[in-house]
Amino acid sequence: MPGLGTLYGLGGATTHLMDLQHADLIVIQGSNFAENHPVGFRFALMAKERGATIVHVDPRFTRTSALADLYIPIRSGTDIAFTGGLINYVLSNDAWFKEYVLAYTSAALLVDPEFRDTDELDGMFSGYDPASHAYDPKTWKYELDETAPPPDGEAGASVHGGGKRPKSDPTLQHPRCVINVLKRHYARYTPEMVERITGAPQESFLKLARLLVANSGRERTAIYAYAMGWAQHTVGVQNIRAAATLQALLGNTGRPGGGIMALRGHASIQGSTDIATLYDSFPGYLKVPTAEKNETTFAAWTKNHTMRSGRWAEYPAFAVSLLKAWYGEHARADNDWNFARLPLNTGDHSDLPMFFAMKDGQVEGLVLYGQNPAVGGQNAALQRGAMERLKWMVVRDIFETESASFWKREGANPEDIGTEIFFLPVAGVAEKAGTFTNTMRLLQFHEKAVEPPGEARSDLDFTYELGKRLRALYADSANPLDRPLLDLTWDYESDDPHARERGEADVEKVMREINGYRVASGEHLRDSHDLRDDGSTACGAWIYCGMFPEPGRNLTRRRSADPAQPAAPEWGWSWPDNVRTLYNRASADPDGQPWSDRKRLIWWDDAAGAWQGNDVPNFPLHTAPSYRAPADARGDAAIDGNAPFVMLEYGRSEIFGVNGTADGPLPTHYEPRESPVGNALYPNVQYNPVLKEWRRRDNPYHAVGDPKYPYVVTTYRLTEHHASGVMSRQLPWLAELQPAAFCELSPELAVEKEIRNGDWVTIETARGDIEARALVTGRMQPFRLAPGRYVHQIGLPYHFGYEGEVRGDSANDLPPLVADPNVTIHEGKAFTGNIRRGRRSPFTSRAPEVEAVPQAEQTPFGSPERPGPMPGPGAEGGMFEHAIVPPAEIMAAARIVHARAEARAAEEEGTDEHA
Amino acid sequence: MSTPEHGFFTDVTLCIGCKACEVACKQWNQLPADGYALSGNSYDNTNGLSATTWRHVAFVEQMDRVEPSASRWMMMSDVCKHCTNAGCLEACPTGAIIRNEFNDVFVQPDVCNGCGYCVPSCPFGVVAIQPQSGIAQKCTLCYDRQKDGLEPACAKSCPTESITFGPIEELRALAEARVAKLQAEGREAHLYGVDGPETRDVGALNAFFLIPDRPEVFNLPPNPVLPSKFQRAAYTSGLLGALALGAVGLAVFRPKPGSA
Amino acid sequence: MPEESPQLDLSTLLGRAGKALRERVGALPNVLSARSKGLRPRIAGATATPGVCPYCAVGCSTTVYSKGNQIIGIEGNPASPINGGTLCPKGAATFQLHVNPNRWTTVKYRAPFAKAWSDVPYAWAMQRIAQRIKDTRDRTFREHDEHGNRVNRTTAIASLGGATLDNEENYLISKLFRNIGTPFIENQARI
Amino acid sequence: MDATEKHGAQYAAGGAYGPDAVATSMQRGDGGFGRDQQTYYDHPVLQKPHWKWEIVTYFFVGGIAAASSALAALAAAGGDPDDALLVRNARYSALAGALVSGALLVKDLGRPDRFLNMLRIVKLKSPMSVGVYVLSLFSMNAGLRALEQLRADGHVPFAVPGWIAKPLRVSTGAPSTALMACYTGVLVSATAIPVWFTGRRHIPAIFVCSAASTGAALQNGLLALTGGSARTSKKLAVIELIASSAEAILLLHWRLSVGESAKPLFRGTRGRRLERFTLVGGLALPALLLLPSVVSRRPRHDPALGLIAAAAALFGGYVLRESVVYAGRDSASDARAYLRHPE
Repeated sequence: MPGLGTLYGLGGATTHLMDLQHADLIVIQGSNFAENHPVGFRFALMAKERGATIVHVDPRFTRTSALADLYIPIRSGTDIAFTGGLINYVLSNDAWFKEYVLAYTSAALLVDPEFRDTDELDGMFSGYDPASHAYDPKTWKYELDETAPPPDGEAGASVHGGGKRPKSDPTLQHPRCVINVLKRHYARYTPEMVERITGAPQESFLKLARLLVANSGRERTAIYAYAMGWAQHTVGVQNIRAAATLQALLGNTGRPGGGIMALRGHASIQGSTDIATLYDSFPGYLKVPTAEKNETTFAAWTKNHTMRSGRWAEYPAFAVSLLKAWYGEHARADNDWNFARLPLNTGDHSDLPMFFAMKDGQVEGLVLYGQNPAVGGQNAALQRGAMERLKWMVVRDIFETESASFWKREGANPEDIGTEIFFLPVAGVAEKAGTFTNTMRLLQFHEKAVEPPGEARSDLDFTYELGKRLRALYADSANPLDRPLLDLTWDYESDDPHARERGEADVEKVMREINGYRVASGEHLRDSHDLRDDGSTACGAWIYCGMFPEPGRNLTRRRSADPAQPAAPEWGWSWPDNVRTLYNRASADPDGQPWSDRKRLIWWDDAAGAWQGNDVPNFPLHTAPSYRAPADARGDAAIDGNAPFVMLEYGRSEIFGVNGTADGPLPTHYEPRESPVGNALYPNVQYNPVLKEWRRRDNPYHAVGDPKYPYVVTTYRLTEHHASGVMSRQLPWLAELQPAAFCELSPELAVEKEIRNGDWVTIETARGDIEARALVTGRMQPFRLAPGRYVHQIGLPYHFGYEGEVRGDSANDLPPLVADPNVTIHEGKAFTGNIRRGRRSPFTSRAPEVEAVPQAEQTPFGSPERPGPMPGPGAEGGMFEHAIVPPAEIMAAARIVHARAEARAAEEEGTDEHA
Repeated sequence: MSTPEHGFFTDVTLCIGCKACEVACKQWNQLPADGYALSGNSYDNTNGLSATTWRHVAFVEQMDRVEPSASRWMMMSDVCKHCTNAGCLEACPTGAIIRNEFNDVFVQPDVCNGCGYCVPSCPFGVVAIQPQSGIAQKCTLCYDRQKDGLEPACAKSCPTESITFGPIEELRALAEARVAKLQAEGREAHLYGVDGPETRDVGALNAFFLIPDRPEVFNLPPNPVLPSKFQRAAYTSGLLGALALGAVGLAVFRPKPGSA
Repeated sequence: MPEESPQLDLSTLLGRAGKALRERVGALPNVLSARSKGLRPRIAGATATPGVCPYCAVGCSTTVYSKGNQIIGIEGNPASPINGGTLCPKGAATFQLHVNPNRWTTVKYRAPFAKAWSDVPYAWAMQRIAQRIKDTRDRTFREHDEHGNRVNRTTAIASLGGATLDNEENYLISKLFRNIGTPFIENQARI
Repeated sequence: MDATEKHGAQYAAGGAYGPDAVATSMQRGDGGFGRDQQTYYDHPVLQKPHWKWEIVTYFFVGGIAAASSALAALAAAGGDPDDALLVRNARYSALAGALVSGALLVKDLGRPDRFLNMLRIVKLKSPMSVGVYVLSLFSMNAGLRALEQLRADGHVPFAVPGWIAKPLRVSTGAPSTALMACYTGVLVSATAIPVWFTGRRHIPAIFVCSAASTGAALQNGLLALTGGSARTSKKLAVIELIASSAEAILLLHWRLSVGESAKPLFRGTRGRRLERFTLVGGLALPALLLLPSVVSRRPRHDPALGLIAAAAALFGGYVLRESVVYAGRDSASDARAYLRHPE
């Protein structure tokens, strides 16, 4: 997630799971750690046994809360308000870690004089362009020191400072010091405001604030753990940046038991981001060229992404090596590395726009590799409808998925659906060899135990064979546009005759290409510093360079763990360079000595003239703490000896976001796209002003405080199931543990709606209705925003669909398609809806017809649907009545239900008497 | 017995209710699912131990609106207690149920003929007749794995060490220490199955528990009975009745001096 | 009902008899069957292959036990610094993910407007998929977009991957589909 | 059971999640649960015994067989020539009963093919084990007597050699018959099922009495059919009367002495069934029918009356066994009964 990338430099968890046990405080927010990562959670419990405190901040009291020392309820979609409150507490109480912040963050740098903050512009940042409905980030930068001589050389000219150093005021007196900008920005996030927005009781909030301060500093560290509860919001990236900012201010990042633990939900989410199958990213986080930036030549492309300092100074080397890996001898300096034929992006081609394009009939064919959008996708009814428009579709999975059988779902008529569908059975993980990259950037190799049954094949074998067949089809094409396919290096034939005869690719040959090799000698590369931009090296993903340093020595296959070393450096291999704790230079003070014995990780050894300790230094090995880079230095040489964040231009944590987040340099609270209440912080900007939305008839949104949809709805996972349920609902052992789609709601709401535990209920949104069984539980609770003002929340696991041992409606039919502006992640964790007792009516045969929406309506600003200025929850306003349940009414209702219950109970007693 | 007694210590205060024990048990023993009914009882949908569910996680919600910090959600992984005085073992007429070298109560599937008398004789409602095979089944404490020095499947899989397996003596020491620690922290904690009132008849349990509340909250009987102790009264009642009626019979049929 | 009287108490008599028996047969006979005596774990002597759990991203290490070409059990790998042999319920069910009657192991084909699946040969399906990709690509490939930007692409083909894909698989997918020329290469990682 | 019905039931029972619980808890303000759970969602603590009609019938028939063989022995010992017919009928019916019992017992097993595993060991602590040996010995005894009877009736030419017969008679006669009549009562009493173990002082004696009354009733019936003497039938009537009145007294005493945990037997539909068919139909009615013939000096013999009395008594006896067995199943599902634990 860029959330971490923009602040620290790399989009990966800053530390490893085992490191949790070294923490003194573990804050779990936006994650249901115990339920969704039970085995990882054991390290949290280890820490607890050692005296650490676990705090869980969540809308629901979950199995994680059950084991936490402190549970703080918080309304879905208000995390920035909460974290912002903590930042405000830390700043206003002068509780931040001075030495760390001064040396390792951008706190002392001066912000551009043109920059205007939200508190000056009533909720907006400077640079908003109503025409494009986007921000121009030109003022979101540091004030540069024009006196410093600019470094010569072409590279970097376009990047931030163009090599010039930003002005700074180490005394922090200057009002435009980043730290002072932060102080002003977060001043309004008072405990009162936090409670008013989030519903978290002030005393709990303050308890956590005090805990954080008490457990940060030289001697102690606190760690944050988050997951999709932060990411799946229209402010997803900013949610994470807020916590990253807090951790930077408290000086926890890069230290043992500190930092931010990103908890990924699938075996290789991290790997699928590293070796990206994402529209905007090549393997190793190289950017896919875009037509807007006119990146039509290799030089134009690389220039835009090359930095003066740190590893990104080697961007051209990484890029050339990738093209050499792809095109072999067809990529030469004299043909611009065969760059000219690469496809270019124009705008957003991520999966949401993709499905709209599909729904509008612009996509003919779809290949699904173990993905199940018919259940897993948001506004799933729309996504199912979109698939009906496909001419052909390939589904690769282990069981029949809802996506494979969408044409025979309830309400669909196969005779109207012209999609040609191929279902290809796949090998299970134990039936193929390969590597997963887990949540802590650790690559682990899984061996092949048995042959896959029947015609099941691995996705590797399928893709390899498909490539061979396509290249055969194009073999004698003279069309230059077909060259890329034909120029590919595409030989992964296995040396094992049996495997070759089964058409299996040799996975280690693929790994060799990813790791990289010298073009001339073919010898494996040992580490990414060997990469060159002269075409002498080929490397499929520079960050993975070094995982396979020589034939027969595949480090991802290592399986030796020394209990004395919790980081287990000999187990598997983690990028970069087998570093387990990122930015670990920050575990030592500016002079290179550990902040404290208790929290030592790596340190500078003068005698050896190198960094050493209990982890691979994530820093130039021989750069002394005292080293100061000359202005014209490049790459590693341009990194100061006291600048731990080596992937960033200035080597310091960017607590003021200059790295191109689309929605502002500082995390700011906006309400979710759909909310029952107004934005109490900035009444005139209800939700993220630059969020991505698609206003069309098949994707309607609810207005703020729409009385038809008074409740907050959130979706989530259960321990017993996995994602869309394909890998769990087909397994009787798991199916019996959570056999039906259910809906969690509070007794208060149940009484109000006369719903009994176990009743069928229907949850309604403008996108669709689904039915589920009610689970009435005190673990759900109304959020008290102000005296007499409550908001109810409904919880829905999203695992169910119309195939499998156990079936049920899919919760993902309910949320709208609306997304974060930075990464186009949807908002499934907070939207609005209604609930009633009883079952839904049968699904109508088709999703409503598509209707193109005028461009003018595309903006959240001034458009018909935009509610305009909103009174906060504190203000009197009839529009909130429906969202409020005064306790007195609850009691009255309770007595009525109670009486009714007794009557019916007596009645049934009587009937069975005569049975 | 040469090999030391082995058993389970299950600590409710460490359980995250993930049910890995239930699945690991079914995987190892290749047991079928029990069916797909939503119980509505918190997250518990297997409801209890059965002939095909040998580990069962109970979910107890104790939410509190008045004192939110007092809210609790407790999970307990239940299992056969492997009693010192086992009702099922005493009742078994075929010797199918034995006490093995690890001092655990084991049903020999090749001997049991499904008479079903062990079922009402278990004071914890553990053993039951498996419809498919027609024989009585329950937790074997992975007798087969123990034979090779392997840990039982459930204890091995437990991510949070809520279920620990080992020599009983070590487990008891561990448990006592844990109770002391928790009570020092001011948290409620009792051991069930070590020396409390529940052990009066059935004796100490080879699978014992640390519970932060009353036993019945987790469906554990506060004072389980040992059926065999009812035999004395029952036999007396029956035989006295037989003697009495026998006497009546003699009187009725005694040859009349007059007749014959 | 008269109270029990000692001299008439038969169960004590039986008890005495039992005492006598206990010395020979034992009142609680404990006869191990042949099976019980020879009992061994199923996995004894099986092939153990190191694996990784395919569910969440914690990355638990597993041990896959197999005999011949048959998986007979999947357990946590005790050597792992991450899971130390433990697993969650999903991980513990990995066996059933592989050995499962619901699993499809043949290629299924649904012709346009058809009401049911049919089985087709693997090679035929592969060739037809390649052909359909080529047809679509050739028909829809554009060197420049409507604004005259060079784009070298077709927006009529899309690939969407789950995140249980191996890194090597992602690499080949990225390499192949980029060069087929579609920008629509997406993954669960965003979702 | 479909979960919806389940919740209906839960709702009626006011389980921890029912709206009544929610409502009261709303007033208590604890979101539905509080800290005062008395049970775990009222889920049964105990497993239900799987016994069904086979065992009910076995209890019934076994009792009659025991009583028949006892009557045969007693009558034979009495030596009244009028009772010869009774002796014959009783001996044959004892053997028949023994054989039927064995068959039912095997049928009830989950794995009938493994019936012989019962004889694998002797376990005095297990009433089931004891019972199996009792039944075997009893059957041998019954078989022996039947053989002797067949010889006496001239159906078989040979006699069982004394060196076998004598020890058999001595070893198996009285004890096996007595145990046969009462061990089934012990079998149910020595369990963890509240309604059963709380009735341990009553059930075995009641079963013995019921065995005697039903046995006598059967023999009386057979006598009526085979044209036995009025004097014999009067003797049987006397025995039946005494047995049934003892049975009735014990049943009432049980009901009064044991409270809540006997609920599944004495309350609701099952309780009414027990009253109608056992207490009234099975004990009182036959008593009334038989009383005249018992009190009158010169007993008139009325076969029809005897048959009706017999049928009523037999049915009552069957209902008694049925009620006791099925009450056990209900009692097992009553978590509160067991957790409250009345010993």
